[in-house]
Amino acid sequence: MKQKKPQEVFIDGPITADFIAKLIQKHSTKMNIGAHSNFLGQVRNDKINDQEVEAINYTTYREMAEQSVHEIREAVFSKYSIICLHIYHSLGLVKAGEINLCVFVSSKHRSDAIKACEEIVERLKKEVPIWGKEMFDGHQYQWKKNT
Amino acid sequence: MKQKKPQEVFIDGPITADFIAKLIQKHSTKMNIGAHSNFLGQVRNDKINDQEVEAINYTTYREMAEQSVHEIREAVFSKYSIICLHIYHSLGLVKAGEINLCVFVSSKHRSDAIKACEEIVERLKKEVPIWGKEMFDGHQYQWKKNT
Amino acid sequence: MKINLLSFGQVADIIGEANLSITDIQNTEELKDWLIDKWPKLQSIKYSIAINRNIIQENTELQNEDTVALLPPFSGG
Amino acid sequence: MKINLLSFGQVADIIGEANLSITDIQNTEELKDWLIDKWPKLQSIKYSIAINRNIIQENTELQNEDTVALLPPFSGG
Repeated sequence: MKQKKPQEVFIDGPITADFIAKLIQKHSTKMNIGAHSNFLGQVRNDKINDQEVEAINYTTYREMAEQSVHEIREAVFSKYSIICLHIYHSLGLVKAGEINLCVFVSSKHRSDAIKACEEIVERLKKEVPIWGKEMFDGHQYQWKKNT
Repeated sequence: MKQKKPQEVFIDGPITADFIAKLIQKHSTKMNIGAHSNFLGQVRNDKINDQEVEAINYTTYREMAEQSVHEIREAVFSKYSIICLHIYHSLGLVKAGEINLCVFVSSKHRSDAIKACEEIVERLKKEVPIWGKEMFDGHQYQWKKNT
Repeated sequence: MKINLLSFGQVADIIGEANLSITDIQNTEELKDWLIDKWPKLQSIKYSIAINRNIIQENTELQNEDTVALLPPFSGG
Repeated sequence: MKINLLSFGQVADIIGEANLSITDIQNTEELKDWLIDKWPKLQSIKYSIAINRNIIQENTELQNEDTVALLPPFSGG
């Protein structure tokens, strides 16, 4: 049941707990799945020079990002024995405490889902053209740097 | 915000998507969290000698299991820089397609949550006295073997 | 001397009782012999022994009121 | 010859337009010089160049109707 057709990656605003619950629920019909590995990115209220990050505003180069996510999907499906794979990232404003990234990988045995999920998160941060603008109180901001 | 007080580990029956959604939602107030790594175990409808597993019935030696989970929690909190850690396992009947294990680890940076979550799942399977009885059609069963 | 004997999983299936009270057993080797004598099927079953929730690796003397648990291989998770 | 120039993140902040149409630029080295000439602040900014969604590593000739994107370091995830 490899889902190689293009999947919607971007979500307007935060990814809600309810959205993730529906994602989990959908997989209950796939009874060959034994393990789900799920990574969630949450916006932190980091303090930078005494100013607190209140939200991150995400933008993307959508055509290139979708192509890049597609390449990561294909690579991970050939490398690991996984059954399902979902990647979601927010666009626009996501407040501190809210979720901006959800990678959800399902497999028969746990090690495939765990390794694939970790690899996707690493590649996504490096290869997918998304930019986060850290919004402080008022109108100030700075462009986020991934470490 | 290390939660070292004893936490309820066992849940009667399957762990629902709604339960996991509430767990995610609760963490939105902890704005120093940047990453959640979440592992879910789902019951597979494996075929064994032409018979299909319809459900697994889990039992435990509760006092020892709770002590063992507590030791794993302590060890993981000292080894990794994590903020929150939740471990839930089902007791009783969990049908194929339903979830019987949820490990949910939160940290500032992703690598701590990811490594800690994987380590907990491995240790839990080896060290915590829980037994799964694979239930086939009718009254037949066999005791599950972890591989 | 009284020992509380707990059994789980496949071992409990064979013994037929999850909870037994036994007397006059001095150590875990003696206990194993007694078990196989009473339930010969246990000979083919792999299990560990925990005394008061701690798994023991070698023959151990038992104390009055000890809780001894017979633990087949774990299969949770 | 017409090139569609897209810019993102900090680069778009400096250029002030996310989408420009430019002419008479033959290759990416020439483009970089033209950009710094027009927006000197770009000199201190690290960015990659993608032609039609593929990041290039060295000087590359441009074709009519190419889409060239200026990409500061990614910070998604």
